[in-house]
Amino acid sequence: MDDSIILVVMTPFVGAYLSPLLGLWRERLCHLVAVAAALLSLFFSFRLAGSVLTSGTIRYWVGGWEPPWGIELVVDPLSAFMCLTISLVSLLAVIYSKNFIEKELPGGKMTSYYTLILLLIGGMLGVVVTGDLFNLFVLTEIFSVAAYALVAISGKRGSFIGSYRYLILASIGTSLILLGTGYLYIITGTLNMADLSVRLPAFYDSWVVFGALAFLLIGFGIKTALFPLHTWLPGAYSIAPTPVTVIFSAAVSKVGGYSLIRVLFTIFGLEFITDLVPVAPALTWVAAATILVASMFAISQTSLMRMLAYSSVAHIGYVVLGVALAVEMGMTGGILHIFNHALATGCLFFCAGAVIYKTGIRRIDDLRGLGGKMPLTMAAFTLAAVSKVGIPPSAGFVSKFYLSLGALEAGEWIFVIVILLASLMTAVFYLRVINLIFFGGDKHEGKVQRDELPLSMLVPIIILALGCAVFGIFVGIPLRLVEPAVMVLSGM
Amino acid sequence: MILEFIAVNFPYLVSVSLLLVGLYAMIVRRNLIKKIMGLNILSTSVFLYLISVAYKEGGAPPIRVSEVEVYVNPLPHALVLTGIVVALALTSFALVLTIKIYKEYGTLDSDKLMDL
Amino acid sequence: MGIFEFILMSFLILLAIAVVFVRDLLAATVVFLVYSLIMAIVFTQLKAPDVALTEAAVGAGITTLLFIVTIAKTTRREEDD
Amino acid sequence: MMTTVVIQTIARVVVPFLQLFGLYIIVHGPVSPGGGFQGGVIVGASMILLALSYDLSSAETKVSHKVRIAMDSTGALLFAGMGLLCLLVGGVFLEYGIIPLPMAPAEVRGLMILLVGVAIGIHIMALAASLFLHLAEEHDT
Amino acid sequence: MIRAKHVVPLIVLLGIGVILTMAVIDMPAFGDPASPAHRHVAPRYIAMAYEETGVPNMVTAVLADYRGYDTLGELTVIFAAGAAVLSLLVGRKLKEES
Amino acid sequence: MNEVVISYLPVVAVLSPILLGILVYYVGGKSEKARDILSIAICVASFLAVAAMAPAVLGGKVIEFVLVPGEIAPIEIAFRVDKLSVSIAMICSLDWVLATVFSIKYIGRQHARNRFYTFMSLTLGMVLGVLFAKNLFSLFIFFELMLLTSYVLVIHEETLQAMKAGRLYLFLGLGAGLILFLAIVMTYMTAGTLNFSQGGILEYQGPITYLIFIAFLIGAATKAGIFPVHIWLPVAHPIAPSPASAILSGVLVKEGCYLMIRVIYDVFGADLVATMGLHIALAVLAGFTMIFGSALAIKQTDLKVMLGYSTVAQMGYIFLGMSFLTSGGLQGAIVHIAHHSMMKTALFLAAGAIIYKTGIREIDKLAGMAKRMPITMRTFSIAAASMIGIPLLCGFISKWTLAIGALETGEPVFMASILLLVVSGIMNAIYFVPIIVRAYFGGGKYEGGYDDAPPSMLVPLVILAVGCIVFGIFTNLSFSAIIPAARALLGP
Repeated sequence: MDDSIILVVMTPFVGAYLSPLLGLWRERLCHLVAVAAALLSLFFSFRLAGSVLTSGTIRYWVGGWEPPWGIELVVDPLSAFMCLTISLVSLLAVIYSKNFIEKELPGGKMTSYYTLILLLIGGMLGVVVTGDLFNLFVLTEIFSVAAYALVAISGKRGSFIGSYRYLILASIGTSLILLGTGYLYIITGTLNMADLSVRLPAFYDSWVVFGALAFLLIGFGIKTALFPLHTWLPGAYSIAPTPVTVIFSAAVSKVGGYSLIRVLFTIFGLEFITDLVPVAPALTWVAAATILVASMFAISQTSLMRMLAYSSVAHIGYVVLGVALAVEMGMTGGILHIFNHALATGCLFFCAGAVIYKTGIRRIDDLRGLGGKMPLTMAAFTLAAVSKVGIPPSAGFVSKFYLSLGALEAGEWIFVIVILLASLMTAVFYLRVINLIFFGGDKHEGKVQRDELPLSMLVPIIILALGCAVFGIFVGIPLRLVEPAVMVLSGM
Repeated sequence: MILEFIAVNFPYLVSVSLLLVGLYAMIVRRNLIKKIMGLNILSTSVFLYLISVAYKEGGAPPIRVSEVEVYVNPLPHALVLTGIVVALALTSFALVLTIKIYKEYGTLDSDKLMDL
Repeated sequence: MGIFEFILMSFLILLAIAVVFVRDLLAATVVFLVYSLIMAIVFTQLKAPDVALTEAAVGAGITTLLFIVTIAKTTRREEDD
Repeated sequence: MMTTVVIQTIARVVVPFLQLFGLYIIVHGPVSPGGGFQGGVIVGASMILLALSYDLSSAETKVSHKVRIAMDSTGALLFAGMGLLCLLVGGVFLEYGIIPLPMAPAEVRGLMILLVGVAIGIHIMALAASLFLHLAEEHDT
Repeated sequence: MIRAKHVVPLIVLLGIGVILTMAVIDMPAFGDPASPAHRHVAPRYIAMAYEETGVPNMVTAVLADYRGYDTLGELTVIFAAGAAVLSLLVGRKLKEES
Repeated sequence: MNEVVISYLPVVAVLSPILLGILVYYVGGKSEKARDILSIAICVASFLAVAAMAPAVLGGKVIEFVLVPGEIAPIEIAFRVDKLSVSIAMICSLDWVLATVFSIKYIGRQHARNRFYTFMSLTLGMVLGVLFAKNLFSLFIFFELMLLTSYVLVIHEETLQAMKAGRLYLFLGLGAGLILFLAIVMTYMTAGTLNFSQGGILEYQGPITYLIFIAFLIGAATKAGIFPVHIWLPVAHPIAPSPASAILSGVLVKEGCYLMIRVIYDVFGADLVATMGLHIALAVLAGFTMIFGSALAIKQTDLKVMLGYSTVAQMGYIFLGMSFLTSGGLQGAIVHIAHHSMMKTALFLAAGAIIYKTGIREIDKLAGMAKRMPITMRTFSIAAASMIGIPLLCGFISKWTLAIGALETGEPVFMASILLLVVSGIMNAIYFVPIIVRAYFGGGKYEGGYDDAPPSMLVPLVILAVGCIVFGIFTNLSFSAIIPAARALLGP
């Protein structure tokens, strides 16, 4: 069996266990450990992706116990795709943290910060590779606890409340997930996803299955921040340290979406969610509402971070919309958007963080004329914003293209209109910011020196920005994993 | 008929009621500590449900004794043990947050905090 | 399922409601302690000694202690309208 | 807090027994109800009792912050290390049976389960105490 | 007592309550030895745990061996909670120590 | 069937302005002179690359090149150069060379010079990209990018007015882009391909076909400034610096026309358009635009705004020519694209020269200008006369061809449009003649002596004016390329 599958999870965890020990000795070592762990995770993710592409779905029996008695880890193309996205974004975020955290976090918290961020990464990777429902719950809890703490870690005004709200809402969610798991267990007697999907059809008419589906949907819907369960998100995103926000928007909410996909497609199956209980069609409407409402909120924001947070909510809507359309093109678009949106939103949040790091500016109006002061950062911001708006040939455009095709393929005209409308709305708020940045005159004449960021912050920004452009043109690269993922999900 | 159903499935129904009480506390109650108590009630209700699932008429506790053949299902017990630890983790962190919030704002009323 | 379990479980619901509605937080914590202990007994009755032990140690022990400390640090009164 | 002599004396007497009981539960996890987690909590509770009956700093000095962090990490590393050891000797993660000891695989597994309990115990006893002490300390800021 | 803003949560609660009750009606009866939960996975633990792991306490066997990965996760959750609590409180403390 | 040749030339023509354009920014930071030379060199290089393709293409070959292969059907960036592309591209890139030469002095006084040249270069790349696109997907990508890069040209002055104009330009452009996107997505869903193909790729499938056409029409018409979505044009064109206005009016609006030609002949096919009766709607729209644009132009007092409205009117000519669906009409449209491009560039550059020297924008103040700037005014007069349609000038030729095309249709509705051509010509005269008269005979106000624009401005002007005459007399020069191009589009 391929050990990468467990190592990809255990590397961040072991790094996290080591961090407090090293932190007692030299705090700075924690950063190195975190970078090393994230790098190794990325390496193992690549190995996983390679072996998935050559030999198909990989299964790994932890402890040597065959499923359903032991815990089975499963990596199919979708998992490998998520692994790559998560570990890439995490690596960049950890690198970015070096200078940012030294400046922005009060002293003595570095150890905890890196410990938590490694737990966050490990938890997400664990969720993505697991093939066991209860294990999914446990790992969701790991990264959730780390996430709550990372929201509060800065100790700034509002951070505790943001964290508390997130915790309470998400705890309701995870409790319901556990309950749903219990429901599935009582009628099937198993916790293994593959086994569940085999045994469930016999109980399709039972309220127990319906209840389980409802609770799992609510639970993961909260994690994914679907409207109207998104209320925790803007507060949490705008207050967390920037690298964490990047991981949140690019990975955490996507892991929620991933869990949703797993539950809907792998456990319940395409037929159940589209025909027997029309969950998927309902979800498309929820997603459309998420897209429009969040875009509307984004327009009215005055804080850059909050605007980006709402925009992030809207784009999660795209992902869910695409997948819930349950047609090939739509699912391709949705899953591809997980990656493309991770690139764009990661870059945007990184840039916003860089602005805070350099100038302390958080309000959009104060950005006026920063283009001349931080040209590289702002160019990257523009590139990423273009990708988010979906102007070709950026990565965002490709996913938008597939989503629209998917909506047409499913015969749902209305969603094409939603996508177009949302694009226009996104354009409204991003182009306003870009206009201010580059053509808004200079508000900081003399106050802010023209200088760029430290390399540890600039490099992640530029990598992501280039990614937005490159993957808009060379779409084939991510699609190599996305296409088989769609095949596996739709059972072809 | 209904009475019989209630009598047979009493633990499940208790767990349902506890769950609703817990949810009520989490959503409607405004005191932050009460919300956390609600979280605890909510999670114990799920644990009660899982333990009830594990129960088998005439089963013995799942510790092997040579003359006993029928044991209750050990798997949910293991799950619940994990769940309890998770709940403890959440509770402790939420309580620290509560203290911090009280230090910052001087109140534990979620409505007043919302206005701030 | 004997009558003893029925009574215990009904009591459980009452205690939970009491936890939610008692205004004095310290009192609510004490009620919560009793709730946890009874939950532990119920677990024992449902043939889950491991879980019962844990619930007693965690629910009635550590969690209650943490609640008490928190209330000591903050306020005992649940503000009402 | 309650720093009366009576309580201190009682605590002084009770704490060792509590700790012994906790250790007993950890070690007997495989054969009787209980295990690393429950035992760990009890040992942790004994430390809390100590803290409550004296004052916080004495508990601090007995088991200092650094030691608790070290115990915390060590417990987790021990568990993860056992899993990774199985990888090293050519098995699957947490496949205890493959570890080459001069025993039957089932016995190796039993031994490892015991060790896992001990690892969890170490971890939890430090953590339970930490959680409480950190919360309780908050007042002097 | 019940105010306008409580209406939505109460309706949500009611909805969840209905789903829960309906689900309980559809469930195998409490304590029924023939329920799938007792027939599918668990029998192996009950029958084989002692032979396979040498541990009489099946819960411990499941916890530490069959589902050991979950337990590692559980350990990590509480570890995360420790780190989380530490992250909020320790700043001042380390300064004092040094 | 045309012989297909694989060649790097289109890539050179398209990518060299884009890549080197970024270099321009860098070079500009070091030396202004080097930057000027480099930007001219880029345009010349592109022109040469286009010219190098011309013999082969006009000799009956088709040049193709796939830049980014689309493993998954529609997402392919590929070039295909046929007679239509190459003939329009020739004139466009030539215009670009001249406008760039002109701008050396003109922009030399303004701020953000590096940015101007960079975006001039980039825009050239995008324009050629549109012209050489093999399929709708690539075309759309370059189309949107062209919008973004030209936006920066429009707002170059960064005044409040310019920013407002830019916003209008951008959002109308983006909105049109989204509708175009919708059209493309629908086309793909119904046709299964996005590649241009003589005779069209669509078949009549009920109302959706109409919808697709309307969506394409809105997208193209917005770009081309056809009534009623012309509103941005008279606002945005005059506000840009004159060389930029020249290429906006001379080249960029033609991309909309080009798109419409492609849509009518290569996506729908002339037959389908005719059977659906869409050409009549198109003709009505075009006729209205002609009259409407001219009428508004008469009212203007600002020279550049007047020229902007004149552009609106002339776009009507081109759309009218397309709508005939005959060889003559198509020839008229294409030849008018080329000729109008020359004339309007000359007019805007002349206006630019006047503004550069005197700062005068109002028509009333032009009195006696012929004395002060004789060469500039002479070129202006030639171009204006050509616009009016005086024989022996190129404007006359295109109108003549259009009239022939109208006669070819044999339908009274279209023949009536000859009347429109005449009326519009008279209206052109009404607004151009007074300027010329005033400039030559309205002396007395200006007492200074000869004070014409510098040579680097005059040379492009003279070349364009000579072009107007040469193409007016030696009609074979243009028609040798355009007649085969029209034949290729119409098919056997």
